Amino acid sequence: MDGILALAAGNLLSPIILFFALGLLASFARSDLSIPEAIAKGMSIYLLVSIGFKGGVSVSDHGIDSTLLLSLLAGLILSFTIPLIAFALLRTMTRLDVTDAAAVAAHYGSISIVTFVAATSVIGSAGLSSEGYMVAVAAVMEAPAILSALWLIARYGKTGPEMEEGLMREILLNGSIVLLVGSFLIGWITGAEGMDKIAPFIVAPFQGVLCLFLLDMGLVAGRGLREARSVLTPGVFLFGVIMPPIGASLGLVAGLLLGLSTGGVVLFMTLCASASYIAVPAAMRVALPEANPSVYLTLSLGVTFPFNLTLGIPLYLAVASLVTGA
Amino acid sequence: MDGILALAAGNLLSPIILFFALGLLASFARSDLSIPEAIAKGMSIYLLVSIGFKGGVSVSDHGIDSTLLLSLLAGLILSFTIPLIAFALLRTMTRLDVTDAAAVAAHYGSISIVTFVAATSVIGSAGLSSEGYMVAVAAVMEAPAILSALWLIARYGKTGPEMEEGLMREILLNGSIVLLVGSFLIGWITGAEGMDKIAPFIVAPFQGVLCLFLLDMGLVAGRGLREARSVLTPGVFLFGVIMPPIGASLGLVAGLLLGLSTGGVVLFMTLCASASYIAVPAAMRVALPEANPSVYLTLSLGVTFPFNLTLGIPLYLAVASLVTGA
Amino acid sequence: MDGILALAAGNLLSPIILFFALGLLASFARSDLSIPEAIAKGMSIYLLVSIGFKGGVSVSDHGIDSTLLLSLLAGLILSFTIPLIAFALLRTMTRLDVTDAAAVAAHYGSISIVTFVAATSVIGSAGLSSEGYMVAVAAVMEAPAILSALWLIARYGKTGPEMEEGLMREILLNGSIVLLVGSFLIGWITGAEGMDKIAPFIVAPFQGVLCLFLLDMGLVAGRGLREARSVLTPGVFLFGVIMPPIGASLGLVAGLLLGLSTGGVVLFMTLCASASYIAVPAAMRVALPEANPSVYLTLSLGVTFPFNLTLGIPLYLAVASLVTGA
Amino acid sequence: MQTHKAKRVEITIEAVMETRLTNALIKAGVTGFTILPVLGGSGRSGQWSREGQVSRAGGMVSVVCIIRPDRLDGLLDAAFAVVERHIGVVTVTDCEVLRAERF
Amino acid sequence: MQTHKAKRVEITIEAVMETRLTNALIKAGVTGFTILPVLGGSGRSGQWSREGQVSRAGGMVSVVCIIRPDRLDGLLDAAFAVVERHIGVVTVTDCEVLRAERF
Amino acid sequence: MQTHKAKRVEITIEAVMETRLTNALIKAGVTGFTILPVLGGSGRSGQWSREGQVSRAGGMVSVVCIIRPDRLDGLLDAAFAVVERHIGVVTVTDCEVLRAERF
Ligand SMILES: Nc1ncnc2c1ncn2[C@@H]1O[C@H](COP(=O)(O)O)[C@@H](O)[C@H]1O
Ligand SMILES: Nc1ncnc2c1ncn2[C@@H]1O[C@H](COP(=O)(O)O)[C@@H](O)[C@H]1O
Ligand SMILES: Nc1ncnc2c1ncn2[C@@H]1O[C@H](COP(=O)(O)O)[C@@H](O)[C@H]1O
Ligand code: NA
Ligand code: NA
Ligand code: NA
Repeated sequence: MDGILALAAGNLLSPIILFFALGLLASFARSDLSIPEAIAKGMSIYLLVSIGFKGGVSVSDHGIDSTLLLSLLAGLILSFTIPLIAFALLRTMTRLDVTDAAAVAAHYGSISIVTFVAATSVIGSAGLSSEGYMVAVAAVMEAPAILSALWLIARYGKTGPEMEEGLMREILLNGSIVLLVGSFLIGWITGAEGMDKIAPFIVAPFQGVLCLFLLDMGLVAGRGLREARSVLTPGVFLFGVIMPPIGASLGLVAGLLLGLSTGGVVLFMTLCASASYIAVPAAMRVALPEANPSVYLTLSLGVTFPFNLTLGIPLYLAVASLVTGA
Repeated sequence: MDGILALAAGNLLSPIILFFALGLLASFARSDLSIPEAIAKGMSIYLLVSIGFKGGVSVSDHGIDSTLLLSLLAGLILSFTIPLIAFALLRTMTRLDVTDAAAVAAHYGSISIVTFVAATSVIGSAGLSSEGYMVAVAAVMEAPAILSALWLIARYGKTGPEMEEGLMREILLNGSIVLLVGSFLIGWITGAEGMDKIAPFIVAPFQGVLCLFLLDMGLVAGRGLREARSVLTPGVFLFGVIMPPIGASLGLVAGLLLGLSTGGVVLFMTLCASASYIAVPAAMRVALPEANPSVYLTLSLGVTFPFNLTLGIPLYLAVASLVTGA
Repeated sequence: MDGILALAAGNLLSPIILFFALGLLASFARSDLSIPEAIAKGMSIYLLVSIGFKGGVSVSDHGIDSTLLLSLLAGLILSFTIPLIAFALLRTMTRLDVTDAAAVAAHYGSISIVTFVAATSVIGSAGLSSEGYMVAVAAVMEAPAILSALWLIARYGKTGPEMEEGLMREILLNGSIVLLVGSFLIGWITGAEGMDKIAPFIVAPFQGVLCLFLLDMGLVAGRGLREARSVLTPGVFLFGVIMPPIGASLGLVAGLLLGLSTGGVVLFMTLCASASYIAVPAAMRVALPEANPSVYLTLSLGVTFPFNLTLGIPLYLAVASLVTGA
Repeated sequence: MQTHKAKRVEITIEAVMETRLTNALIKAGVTGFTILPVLGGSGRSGQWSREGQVSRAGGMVSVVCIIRPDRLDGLLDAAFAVVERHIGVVTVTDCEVLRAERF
Repeated sequence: MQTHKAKRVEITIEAVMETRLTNALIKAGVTGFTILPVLGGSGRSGQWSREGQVSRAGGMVSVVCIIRPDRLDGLLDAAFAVVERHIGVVTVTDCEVLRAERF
Repeated sequence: MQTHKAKRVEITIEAVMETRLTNALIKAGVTGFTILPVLGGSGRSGQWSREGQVSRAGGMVSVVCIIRPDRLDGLLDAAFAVVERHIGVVTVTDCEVLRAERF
């Protein structure tokens, strides 16, 4: 337990978290500091390629676990299910209408890849490793939640969602899924030999790029919080910190049933606990234009993301260690 | 021969090619994946500086070969000549008019620096090295082909090309030539000592950046192919895969006459086989605005570039090895 | 002395300087070479984070020197004072009016972080080290000079400066100060452990990125010189090369009084000798819109920056070594 | 120099809707448009900026169509069908063009 | 399709003044504007370009407001107070808008 | 607020022709213009986008000139000479400007 507390404290003082805090503070203080959009996108592409590729290489090293397919299935089911829980909770805890509640719910069924990366970092520091294919699980969990949200609207809403032909393909083929899955496959195919060639680019600078990316996320989250304070009613805020542990519990159960390693369980918990802020918001703007973006973006990026980054991940690690006896 | 086949297969499954394929597929599937223009340009600058600098350092290490000047001269002559062959072939094989045929021809006399880099990679994997000044040969071959195209138009076309004063300076001083030559000279001047300082930036991440750049080229090539399918008549397509080996044969003869190393011969073949997609298209838009850009861009980036990347380079390596007995 | 001359010569042929020269030449020759704005900004962010972080780690390694606070104070005072000297000189040597003279003066009281980095590089090559907190001194010296300039206008000018409420906060919280100070603190907090994690990003590629950044500065400086030749009267130009040694002398005295290491003295001299080209120009556009930007930008970026880079820094190193007997 | 009357339609719309809008325009027979980037803005749904953003949500583009006056109504109908449920601004300005045969 | 008369005001101003201008507009009751990036330009104070720049000095943005004709004067007064001592260009064009209730 | 009649000329032209156009404008006595970036577009020569591009070919920019009405013809002649053989669009709109002495 002491080790865990030390880890949690160490986590809070890691460069990653401190750069996020710097961005948040700079934004609150209305500094003109900003990262160009192209650079932010470039870093995001780099991070996706890097973790996809590393996951693929790891699978190529260790072979496919018999649980790979089951894990993908579990991820799929959880991504479909979590929005339903989130929706029920939101309708109880907050005054959000059906549209806003469904839109928020979609975000929590989907995942945040940066939170996933931060968790990988933390379990690494704790000397644990994890199944390489968790990256594929992450990819699989990106989109289904969107469908659940649309179903919720169709079921409980007044006006239906805008279900045009193109939308489903657009969701499944959005840039982050393609990059993650594509790099995963390339890593799998090229294996250790491919890794040797590009490790100085893909592995070595990773933590540093992550710091800059989190600086940017802090800046963007801070701007969002500053401008959307009004939507953060106590109920909404509370949801943002209660939902992650709920999701994590589901991930814990799934991870244990699947027999994942302790590290793998932590990652599964983190995936379930995290909320999307890239793919789902874009899908919501197309399918649910009436939903208020400041609500879901502020919750996801301004509340749940920092919660997971600072308290959530160490908590999930502590619980998973306790339960698996690692 | 077996070794060559294995190399060709290995080449097809290298990260570089797979990332290009990923871009192509993503684009065909109409994914919204895209690389910001600024990032693509930044990577292109990085690659040019890196290969220029490495070439210069290599020349500073090994001293100037007596064949340096002769190689430059050979490059110059080939860049002037190849468009004439390409033009004749195009007028025979396709229905392109004089303007379009001349514009396409200019691209094949010039070079693609990324194809050159990929070839460097392949000969490296085969345990061969090459003359550092091949980078300078590449730079020398960028522009002359443009003049040949303009001469073809003036000779065979109805309306002349737009030969304003500024154009020639603009072509010779275009960004990629300046970067390539400038970095080459800086590498030459600063030598091994300069290399020590910047190797972690210039050398280590090179292959990784190249992967991302090829992802981008796949995306752009795919978009081009999708939108310009109609211009790709069988004749035009055939030209795109027949012209590279023809160019490569000329490069082979030149390389042998010059007495280059096997690796050097492969690079010379690759330069002659490759087609420009940066400098020449821009020059064509100025000087031959009537030429249809989808024809030359689709051919160069959508047909010849992937051909060289996948089949061409291993073929040139096989032939050069056979002939030089390496 | 011989060693110093060799160092100066070596400095002139270092990749950094040569890339700056390449940019300058490309720009004079009107090449279309350019670095996208987003990439230039990205590199600038990278450099600021890197030097801030390294400074912080160094302070965490060596503990706080008792002279830290005194050095900050000295920096503050010098940044306030130098503009007054610069202003007097400008009014004597040139025909600039009060507004232009005050605006230029502000630039010389502030600092150029890239000049600082180049000096760090040079003292490193000379086998010297320096106090890590010099980065904090640099941050402290960014803004005060702006206030001095506004005071000069209020005192000697016809129309007062535009002193709105927001301006002071904007100046103190401008992006480069926030990044520099923030990364310094993060480096301090996370220390060697944090450094281990991100060194492959923060340290290894630093010199290479610096080369590209100087290429960009050469391009921008060259464009400025080309377009603003007319403002560079002999008096103005002379000021641009005389003011740096004057500032450096003040820095020398301060550094000696503070008892800094030889390397630290060189850095202090460089800070005093260098002129801002990022934060101060922006502040001047807000507060002194009547001042002619081509005067201060051309002087700072086109004259003083290259002077310090090529001759100034080796000179300051020679003098500091002589005086401290290193 | 000979100029001809035309309409300049400018549609500022969310980036995620760009392809939907341009597809609708093409379907409605619009043969030319130009897409301008937008850095930020403000409206009833608050202030926004592209700085540091990685998601395509929360960004807009501006689609400019120059069109013969008699084709305006078709264009507006097509555009409106896409914009209807979404935030965005549609303006129409009178203008003159060179080379009318192009429109 | 039903359109309504409005004014399109375009203010090209230095990037460092952007927030000051938009704050002044908001204060003057302007409820919507869109900010377009500007690559470069030329004027009495010379030619400039954003290429390779890292400072916010020496760059401009274009702020576009669509506004009901009766609110134009308030907007222009507010804008002019900010622009007055600074370089920049203010133009006003007549236009028609869809969905007038938005303005 | 006192405004003055002016013309707003917007020339959308290939990026490779930008300097040629602005040089021609300056030669024709045009003293001010602003260059806007363009992300993509569509016309008779097909659809294009700047995304991921590294070549300057296949990209456009938009050059905006505000000009006194009596100088319009000179500007259009100069612009047309450059645009003539190239793809691109030239539009002219009536507008009002503040600070007429600047034009
Ligand atoms: N009156 C206006 N003038 C210019 N742009 C506007 C105006 N109203 C809205 N916009 C743009 O349209 C976006 C969405 O507007 P809204 O739906 O009012 O939030 C804003 O963020 C602006 O970019
Ligand atoms: N007549 C004009 N038309 C369009 N833009 C202009 C005009 N005059 C000035 N500008 C823009 O405003 C900036 C500053 O103008 P100036 O104050 O004349 O130097 C220029 O760099 C252009 O971007
Ligand atoms: N009617 C139009 N409205 C707006 N932009 C246009 C129009 N026609 C052409 N353009 C722009 O000009 C470019 C070249 O047009 P074109 O020569 O018709 O291929 C297009 O890609 C668009 O960016
Ligand atoms: Na989740
Ligand atoms: Na060739
Ligand atoms: Na100084």
